[in-house]
Amino acid sequence: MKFGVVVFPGSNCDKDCFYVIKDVLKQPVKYIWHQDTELKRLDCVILPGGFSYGDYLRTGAIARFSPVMKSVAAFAAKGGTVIGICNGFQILLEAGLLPGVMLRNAGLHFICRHIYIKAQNTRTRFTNLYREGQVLNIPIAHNEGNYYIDSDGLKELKDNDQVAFRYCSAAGVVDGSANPNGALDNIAGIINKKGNVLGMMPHPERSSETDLGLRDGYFIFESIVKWLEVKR
Amino acid sequence: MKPGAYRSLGLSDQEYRHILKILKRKPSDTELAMFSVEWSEHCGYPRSRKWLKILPKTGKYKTLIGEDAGGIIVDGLAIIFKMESHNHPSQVEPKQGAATGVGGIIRDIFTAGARPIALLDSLRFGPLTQTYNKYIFRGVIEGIQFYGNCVGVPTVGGEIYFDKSYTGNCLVNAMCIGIAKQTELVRARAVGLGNSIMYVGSSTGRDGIGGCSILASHEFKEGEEKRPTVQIGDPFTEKCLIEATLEAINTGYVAGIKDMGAAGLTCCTSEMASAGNSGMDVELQAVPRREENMEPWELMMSESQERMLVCVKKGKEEQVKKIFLKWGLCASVIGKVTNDKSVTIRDNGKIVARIKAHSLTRAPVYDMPYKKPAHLKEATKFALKNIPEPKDYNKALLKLLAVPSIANKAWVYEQYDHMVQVNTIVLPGSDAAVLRLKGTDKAIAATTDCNSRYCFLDPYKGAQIAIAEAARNLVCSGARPAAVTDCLNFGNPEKPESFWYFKNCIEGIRDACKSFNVAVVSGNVSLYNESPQSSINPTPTIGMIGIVNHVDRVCTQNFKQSGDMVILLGRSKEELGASEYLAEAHNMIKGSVPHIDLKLEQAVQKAALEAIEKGLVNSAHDCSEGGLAVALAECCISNKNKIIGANIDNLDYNIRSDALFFGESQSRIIISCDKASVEKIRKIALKFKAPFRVIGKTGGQVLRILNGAKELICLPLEDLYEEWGGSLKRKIEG
Amino acid sequence: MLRAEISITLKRTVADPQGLTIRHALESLGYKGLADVRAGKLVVLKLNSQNKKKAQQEVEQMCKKLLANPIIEEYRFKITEE
Amino acid sequence: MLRAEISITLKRTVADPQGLTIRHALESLGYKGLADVRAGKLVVLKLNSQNKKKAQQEVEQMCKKLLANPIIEEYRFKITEE
Ligand SMILES: Nc1ncnc2c1ncn2[C@@H]1O[C@H](COP(=O)(O)OP(=O)(O)O)[C@@H](O)[C@H]1O
Ligand SMILES: [Mg+2]
Repeated sequence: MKFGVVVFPGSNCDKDCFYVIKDVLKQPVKYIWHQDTELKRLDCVILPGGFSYGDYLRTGAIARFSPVMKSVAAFAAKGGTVIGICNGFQILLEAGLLPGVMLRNAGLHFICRHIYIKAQNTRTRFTNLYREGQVLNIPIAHNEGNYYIDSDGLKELKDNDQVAFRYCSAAGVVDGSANPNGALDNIAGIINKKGNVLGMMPHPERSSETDLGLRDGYFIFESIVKWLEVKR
Repeated sequence: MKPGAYRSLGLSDQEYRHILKILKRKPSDTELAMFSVEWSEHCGYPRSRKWLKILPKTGKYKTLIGEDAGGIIVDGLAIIFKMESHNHPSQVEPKQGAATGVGGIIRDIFTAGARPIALLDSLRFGPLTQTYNKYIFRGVIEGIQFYGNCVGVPTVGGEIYFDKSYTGNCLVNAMCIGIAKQTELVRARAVGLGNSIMYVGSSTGRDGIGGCSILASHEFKEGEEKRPTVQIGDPFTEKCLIEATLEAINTGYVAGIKDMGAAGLTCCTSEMASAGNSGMDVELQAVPRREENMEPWELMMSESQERMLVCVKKGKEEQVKKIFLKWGLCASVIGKVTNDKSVTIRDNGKIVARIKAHSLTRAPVYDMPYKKPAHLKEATKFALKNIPEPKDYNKALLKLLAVPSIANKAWVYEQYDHMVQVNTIVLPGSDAAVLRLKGTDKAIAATTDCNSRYCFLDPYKGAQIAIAEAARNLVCSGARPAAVTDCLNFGNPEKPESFWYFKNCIEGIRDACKSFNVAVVSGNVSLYNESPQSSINPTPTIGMIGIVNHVDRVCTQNFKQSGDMVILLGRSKEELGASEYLAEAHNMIKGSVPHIDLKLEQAVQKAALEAIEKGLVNSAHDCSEGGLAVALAECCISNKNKIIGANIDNLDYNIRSDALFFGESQSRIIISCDKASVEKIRKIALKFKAPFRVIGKTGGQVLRILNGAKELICLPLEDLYEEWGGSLKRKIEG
Repeated sequence: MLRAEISITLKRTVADPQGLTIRHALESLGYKGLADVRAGKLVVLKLNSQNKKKAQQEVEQMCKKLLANPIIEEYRFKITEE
Repeated sequence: MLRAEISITLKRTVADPQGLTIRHALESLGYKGLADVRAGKLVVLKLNSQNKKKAQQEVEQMCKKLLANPIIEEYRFKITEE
């Protein structure tokens, strides 16, 4: 199966995602320049982390107008697999491919450290290799990860089981003290209704090799591969 | 410009006469401006150059000394690195000053064709008890994270000290490391008659005009009127500039390239022509600009950020231009390479400056007078017997752990993205950061070090200790010390006392580097660091990188498991002079600095390194500020997810307990290992004649330290962590 | 030439930690009697145009489309002759 | 109750990368005729006070001391009754 990693001006995790897919996951992968619109023959599109357009004005606000985003929307509408990591998540929100918005971290600081998240819904193409409720130790690195949505929106997310990951303690307790950025309901990652678009703040590509410590994030990529294989 | 303008540009009457002699005529405004920046200390090093020459340029690894940065070759891989200061701008506008400092040093690296893979920052501020110092501190951290995080280069290490000598003149020294295949490197030269000179990056405005000479070469007085404009950093544009530049270099069409840092176009045109032993003919109308009707001299002086000057092979202009435009950057051919050795600057064809490149870049060299400061006599007078021992060693240790210079720096480095590029295998918080080199089984370790209190009391020894400690930090991470960059921060060189410090520090660096057989491949000088109150402590910041031969032999400082044996390599002497403890508990900056014996240092380091490389060691940590007790505490608590106690019951040196626990004797490393490895390590220590002693055992929920039979310290790990871990946050946010 | 000054602020319903921090900073500087502090963004446009009416509509769209996020932000703007 | 609306913008002579980026974004969305775009900060204060004159001086101080850095920024403010 073929992966595509979108490169926006200011993306800075594009090479990391590319490297992990190619050298760790050992799957074919190519870069997609933000002005290209050709996504044919791709199985999964990754919107990487970074600071597209410097995060000037609002994170993701400008990138969502890049030509490639029209194609990504069409790709997603046809059921294509899309994953947005960190800034990629923020872009998906601004583009309306996922519900809600990102506010600045409650502490008003950029936060880079390992935190714990809980796999809430493991019946998705992104999480099928995790156990329900499994706790992952994985890094975050962001300034705007404070997820927000109005109460109706939140209810809908829950009713449709769209919350993929929530911040929790090492023991798996989901509470305020385990919430690094003030995200509503400790939400760290969500999927769309159809379940083919995932947005998450933590960085699975930074948690995919034993060299770097843990590889709890790796199985997100492998889940996608497995799901696609089964589908074939 | 009005007559005598040269003075306000920082040129002396003598220098002005010299310029008249060179040109055999009166300089134009533009020419005068160009001389003033090129001959400023910041660019031309007139006062320091004579002494920089004595630094060793060769060492155990093959070195590359470039125009901007320098580096070493490891298995055909070029590791390019350099440190640069942005002190004065940060004092004026902390956030943007620090941000543009980071931007500048990154450009120095990728302009050589190397991809930036890591940043470190060495910072010094006045005490956090003063609100204004707090404001500067917060601003500087804000600026570093703002720029570094966005530009996608991990900030993996650094150091932070607080001392009243930095009140009114903070130090912001940023270091960047990059890698490239040796074959991909480019020089900052204009070569090839008829090749094109292309301007790329952001457009030019009136940013920081004269900043280079005026800002960097004059003591900064609070509220001083001639305040220069500070530049605004644009990390987004820099990120695009990195990608575009490396892509352009990759085409093979780039004959030379240099970043427009201090003195922008002036520096680039003259230094590229001079380095290429060629000339340059430039038309200013072709320079992309942001503001209307800028004067030629303004264009030549502007320090607008995120710009580069490229020497493009004739006929390849369009291909190169396309790349920069694709990344949304300006690209414009502004001139050609000539062979008349002159820099010719035109405005609408009319010549506004024509100067021999060499006469700009070969600034006059001054032999500055130096004199040992009188105050040292008094300051080094110190008798331990007059110092009462602490009644409560527990209290003393807790207090020391909370000292901002010693306390945990997580509040700072967790605001930096230190993982992007997925190479960081040892994260901030250990003795040195370690980055893997993808595709090899080697890794790079990097650290910055300088105890400026030592340098204040004894510049020669202090500088040697800075080198020794940097090397020790690398060794504790499992790396072989490989090469050095330095950033020499001193006071006004026209004061013989501060120049004495400068000279002695450089000699200390030279001798220590020779004995470690490491080269100084790059560096930077920042003089005139004076606040209204005083000049700063002499601060020769050392940046050192080391090579780890096997990624899986990397070592960190925190204890790994209960039941390990704790070993001390090195000797503890009865030394309290110049220590953090003396300053903290007795409010004394006094005494002679710890003795440093480079032979002993190497013995200890070689022993530790061999033990680590043989896989015998579970943790290694060097003793520095705060001495043995603080180092032991850090071994227990520096991994907050896994704190492990220790029982240190075999320390009988017959010296005073305060000296034993808090004294800063050099050349000491604390190791923990499995019981089974103790004898093997003892043999290794013996082989290198490194003092070896098993001092205790890990485990339990307390840190317990005895001197002889006396239990003097016994503290729950939570209390240690509370003081050390929370201190900085409390002092900044509380 | 027209000048459009656009103020973008967080909706009342959305917490504004930045405003709060500024408030604390001001109070610690000794400024009492602050009932509320809100932080926001400012965008100032210069338009080569005389047609104020058309500008009104354009700026309105710019805000809707790009400058503000309607879920959390509200905007106001003022257009003046230069 | 008084309301102080403070606008902080970068000085003309200082580069404004954010404004420039916003400008390009607007242009690529098809908005022509932009002569200039500057980004800035907005701070809105509510003061429990009736004394407009005193407020004037206080807010002036706040800007000088905390809200703006005179080296790169300039500020304007407007105080109105609520
Ligand atoms: N203290 C020093 N030790 C060694 N090399 C130095 C020192 N100071 C400056 N250099 C070298 O002199 C050259 C010019 O330095 P600098 O002017 O700081 O670089 P840039 O031109 O990028 O500002 C560089 O190669 C730098 O490494
Ligand atoms: Mg430079």
